[in-house]
Amino acid sequence: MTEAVLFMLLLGGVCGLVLSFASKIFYVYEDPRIAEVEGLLAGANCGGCGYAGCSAAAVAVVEGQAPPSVCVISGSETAALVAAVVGVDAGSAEPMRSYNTCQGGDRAVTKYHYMGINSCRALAALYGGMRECSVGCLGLGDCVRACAFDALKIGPDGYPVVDEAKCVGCGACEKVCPKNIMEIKTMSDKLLHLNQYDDRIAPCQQTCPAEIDIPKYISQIRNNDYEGAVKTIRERNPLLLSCGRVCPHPCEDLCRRGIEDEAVSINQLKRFVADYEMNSGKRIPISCALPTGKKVAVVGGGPAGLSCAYFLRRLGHEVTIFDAMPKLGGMIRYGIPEYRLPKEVLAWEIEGILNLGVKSRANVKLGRDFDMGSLVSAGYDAIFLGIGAWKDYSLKVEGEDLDGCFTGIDFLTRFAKNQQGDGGDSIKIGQKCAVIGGGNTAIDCVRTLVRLGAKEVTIVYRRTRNEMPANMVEIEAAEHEGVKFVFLAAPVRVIADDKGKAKQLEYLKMELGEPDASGRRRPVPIEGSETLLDVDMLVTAIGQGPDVSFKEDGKRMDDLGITRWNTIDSADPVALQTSIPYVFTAGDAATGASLVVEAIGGGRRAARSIHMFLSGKATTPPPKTLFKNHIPGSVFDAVDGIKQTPRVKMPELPVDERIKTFDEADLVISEDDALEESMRCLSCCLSCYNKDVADLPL
Amino acid sequence: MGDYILLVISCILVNNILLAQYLGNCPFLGTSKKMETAVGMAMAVVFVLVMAGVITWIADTFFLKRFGLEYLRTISFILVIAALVQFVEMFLKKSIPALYAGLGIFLPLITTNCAVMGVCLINIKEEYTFMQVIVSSFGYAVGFGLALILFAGVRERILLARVPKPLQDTSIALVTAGILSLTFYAFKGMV
Amino acid sequence: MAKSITQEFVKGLWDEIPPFRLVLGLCPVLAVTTTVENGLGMGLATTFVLVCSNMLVSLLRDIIPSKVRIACFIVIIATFVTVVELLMQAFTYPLFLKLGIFIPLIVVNCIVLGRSEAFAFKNPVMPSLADGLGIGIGFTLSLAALGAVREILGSGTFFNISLFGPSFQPFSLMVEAPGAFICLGLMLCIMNLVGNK
Amino acid sequence: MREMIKMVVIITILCAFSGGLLAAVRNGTKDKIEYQQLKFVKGPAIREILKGSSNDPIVDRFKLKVDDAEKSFFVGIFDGNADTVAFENFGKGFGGDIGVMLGVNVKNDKIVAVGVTTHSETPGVGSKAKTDLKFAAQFAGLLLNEDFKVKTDGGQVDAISGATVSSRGVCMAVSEAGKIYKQLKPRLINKLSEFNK
Repeated sequence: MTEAVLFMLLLGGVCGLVLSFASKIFYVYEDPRIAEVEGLLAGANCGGCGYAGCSAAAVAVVEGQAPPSVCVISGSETAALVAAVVGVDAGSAEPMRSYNTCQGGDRAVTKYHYMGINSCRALAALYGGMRECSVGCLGLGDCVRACAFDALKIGPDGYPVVDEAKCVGCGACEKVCPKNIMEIKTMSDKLLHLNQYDDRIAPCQQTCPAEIDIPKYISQIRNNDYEGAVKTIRERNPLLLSCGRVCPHPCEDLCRRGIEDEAVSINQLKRFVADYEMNSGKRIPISCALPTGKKVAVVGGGPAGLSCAYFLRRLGHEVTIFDAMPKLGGMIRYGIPEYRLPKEVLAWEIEGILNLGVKSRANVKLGRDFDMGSLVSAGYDAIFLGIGAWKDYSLKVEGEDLDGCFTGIDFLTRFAKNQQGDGGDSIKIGQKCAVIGGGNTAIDCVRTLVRLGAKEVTIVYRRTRNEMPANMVEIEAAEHEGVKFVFLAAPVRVIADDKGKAKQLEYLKMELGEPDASGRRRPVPIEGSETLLDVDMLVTAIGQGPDVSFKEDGKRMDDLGITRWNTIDSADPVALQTSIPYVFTAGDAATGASLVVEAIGGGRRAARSIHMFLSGKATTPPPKTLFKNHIPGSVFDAVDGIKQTPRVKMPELPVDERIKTFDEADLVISEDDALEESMRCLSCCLSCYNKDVADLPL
Repeated sequence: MGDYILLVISCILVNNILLAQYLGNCPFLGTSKKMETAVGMAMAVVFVLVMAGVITWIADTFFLKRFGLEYLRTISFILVIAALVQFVEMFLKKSIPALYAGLGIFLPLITTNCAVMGVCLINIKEEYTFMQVIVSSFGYAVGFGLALILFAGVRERILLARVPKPLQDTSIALVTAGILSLTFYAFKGMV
Repeated sequence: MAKSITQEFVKGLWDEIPPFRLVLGLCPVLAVTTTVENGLGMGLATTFVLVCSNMLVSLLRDIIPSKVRIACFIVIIATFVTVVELLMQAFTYPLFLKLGIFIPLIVVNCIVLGRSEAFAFKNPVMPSLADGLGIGIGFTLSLAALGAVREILGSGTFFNISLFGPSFQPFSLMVEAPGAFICLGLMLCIMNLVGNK
Repeated sequence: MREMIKMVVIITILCAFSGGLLAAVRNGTKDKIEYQQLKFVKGPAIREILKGSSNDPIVDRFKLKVDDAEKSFFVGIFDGNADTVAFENFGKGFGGDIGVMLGVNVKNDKIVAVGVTTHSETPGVGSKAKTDLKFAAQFAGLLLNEDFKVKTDGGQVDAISGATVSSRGVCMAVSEAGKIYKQLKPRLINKLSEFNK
């Protein structure tokens, strides 16, 4: 008796002591919620839930991979308690859904007539596929048969279509598909996905800086599913109204249709569905992941900041946007004139993002009203710097600060503020105006000046029209609106009149020499070719860079790396993490002045990195990330079997009408045109990989 | 030496812990849905089983038998195993995080795995010597891993098959386990 | 809303009947169900442990710190398992011999630990008792049913009474390990067929 | 820290209680278990050896000290006379110890019967020592004070074909038993007389 009691006393004591000390000695930090959830789970470690033990299940629940009701032993009460810990509704952890990544393809032809079992698996095993495309959907519907919930059917194009309402994300289809085309993902997984080298993506999607699934939304438009198309675009781009208006659509440059006739008018189609949503009078609901409890400060409410905030919010984080200007929008509000992007449209779009629960604070400037330290002490777990590029480069010539001389961004911003009634001095417009520069800012300046009633507007550019970096449509529009162009002219000084006002611009004539590093032929001045141009207003728009004055001493940003181009340094252009681990950047602030769509893509990539950072994972992109590269096998020089049809013409206001007002100049295409244009898409992706090019994905 | 080889073969194949002795079936069904999980679990079992076999043998030989407290075997074994597993878990988490990432999550699952407790009891019942305990624990654990990994492989294939609805999931898994067990049945009488 | 004590009891008999609904505690289910008698014996032993440990855990639930509750549960359960072990040795020795190491292994049966944790630790004594009894009886019934099928097919007997006469060729696979798995799998299938209507 | 101490203390106390409870149960069931074990493990062999006795040899048993170890002796009462005892002894076999149960008549020192109780011999060969009744029957009627050997070693016992080592083990066990018997005989007679009252 005594022996037994003593023995057990000793055993219990030793076990207890050893474990107590071990728990102190081997203490490792982990999310306290894991322990809490684990405490609520049954602790039987039976493995019935499919996870290896209760602690593994707890980790999965906290990471949002398993629902709070994961435990098969505990009842619904436990699920409710677990849900309370994780901060979600019971049973509503972010659901998995099945997605078909293959859009089929019109030109995929049947290669074999297999007479045996009519199943994808058999064919994949025997022939490596039935279609000419070696990676794409075979369309025999193993996945449809595998689905226990009737959520899959073979669509009209011969590939499976998922009914999201019925799909429970069980993963049966993913497992049976021999081609890895079906995938089971949460919404967050989809938002976080970066284009991969072995993805099935068409050249347009490979080119788009925002990685929008273009063939998918075009096929949705073709099937009259405009709402679906909007959702598809929103997976990558929250600013579709703006982008549909101002994007120079690099995607169209590599459209395969363009090899044979004309590229599909991708951006017009995007604008069509975007306007369709706005004009329908109701917003298509946008789903967000469960709250994570993390707070992120987004500094800068431009396209990069808005995009980053939107994706972070959808990933479940709490976001506040800080902006130095009176209203959100950044460069697309203050840099892009009303006639290209009406403020009303922009406001509707931004409202949609703020409606998701994104908070915003206007009129606060980084480095003036707050700094990194104040954000950290306010409890923000990560900071995004999307401060844009607002500082005009100066011409560095004599007299450029004379009365009547302006810089591009400054001019556009002051005018836009004025126009919106946000204060600021009005600008006295001259009669003979000259704008120096060849980029979009210069064109925006001249077209604005035309609308403001300037008699004579001239662009002075030191190379030729072919080298102008502005969008071709914009250049053409400016020409139509009567803007004069002086090419091969390098300003050397501005001459003042006796009142100290700009009177004449003196420039040197140039000729093109050898190509420089950018591939453009270098302009070389011609000696003694000084010419004078009469002006009473001069705008220099020769480029802009980020304003990094916030980094002055005492603003607690000593550790933030800045490149020699004055952009914020991020070691990896995909990860976008700065030298301060919790600070991320994107948009013009990181790349220098660039496209809106580039900033939107950057915003999403930064949001992905921030999400990874906040989840304690590495921010480095997956090894096969396809950033600004193309899959070699997807680039063709000829495409067979195309009946030549021209692309749809964009409707626009007549020139004499539009130069009098700031009304939107470019108009939306009609529904019929949109449908017709969507038919021109070749739906190329997998179906059209060039088998002769080695190094194909898969 | 020959005895030990015989013992190992007997433990892995003839008396396979999962398929012939019916021990550890909950994790057998629970962690065999995916190959990676199965491999992780198998490794963790080998790791823990050998340690548990040794430590319970020591406890039994030097304490329980000496003081005539054999009837406390069940309670002391489970306590020792539970404490050991928890200790190993904490130790790995701190000292060898890489190993913990692979095995750690499986460790708590093992506390209540009857295979571990069962093998410890078998070791005592068969009155094995210290060396035999090590060999048999290792053998049983390898047998567990072998069966688990084989089964996971089969289950991954079954997912591709069209199984009648009422038979799906656990039901078909059990029938499959039965057929797998039938193949191990062929080893009977080998040793 | 807390369920009535009767409901707690009844749920173990069908809604949550182990091991069919909760696929847990499979080892004893497979191992000892070669005959009805063994199945019943094992089931009753488990029921005893379930009821006792559920009650004690429920009584002590305010004293046990939640960080070490699993260890405490294990001690409590192991104690009752040892009690059962000793009692069986004293009164039903042949059954004890047949069930072998599966009696001590009740300790690691996830049903027992699972009920302590999921139910008894959060509920008063009476519902815990009802829960333990319900689940225990459900478990016993399952074991007995499986035992009956395997005994009838595998040895042609029922409670050791010969059913088919000497000409019967027993389907001896059923009393071996492979038969155990297949039989349980098929019974689960039947349960699914009946239950999903 | 305080929390930690509390946890350790609670576990320790719980363990101690459990130890106490188990020890109590153990004490209560100890004799019963011993009886059951003897009845079901040794019982069949003892009853076989003392076939025809009018008592229950497992109830009528006593213990004597032999070289620091206790040995149980089972009494067989034939025709009202308690003149036969059965006890177990071990010899070395091929795969480990061979247990031999033998009955001896204290009046004429003759072996009544021999039975093999436990062994771990090769199935089908050495295991015949237990199953082959003819082998054990050779011992019946011989005087226990003899030195038993198999014929190949110049003795009087026919070895089981192919299992000389096992046969030797049995002989050794019986010979050893003879020595013990010789040593204890006076005390045995003493004890037996108690049963004759």
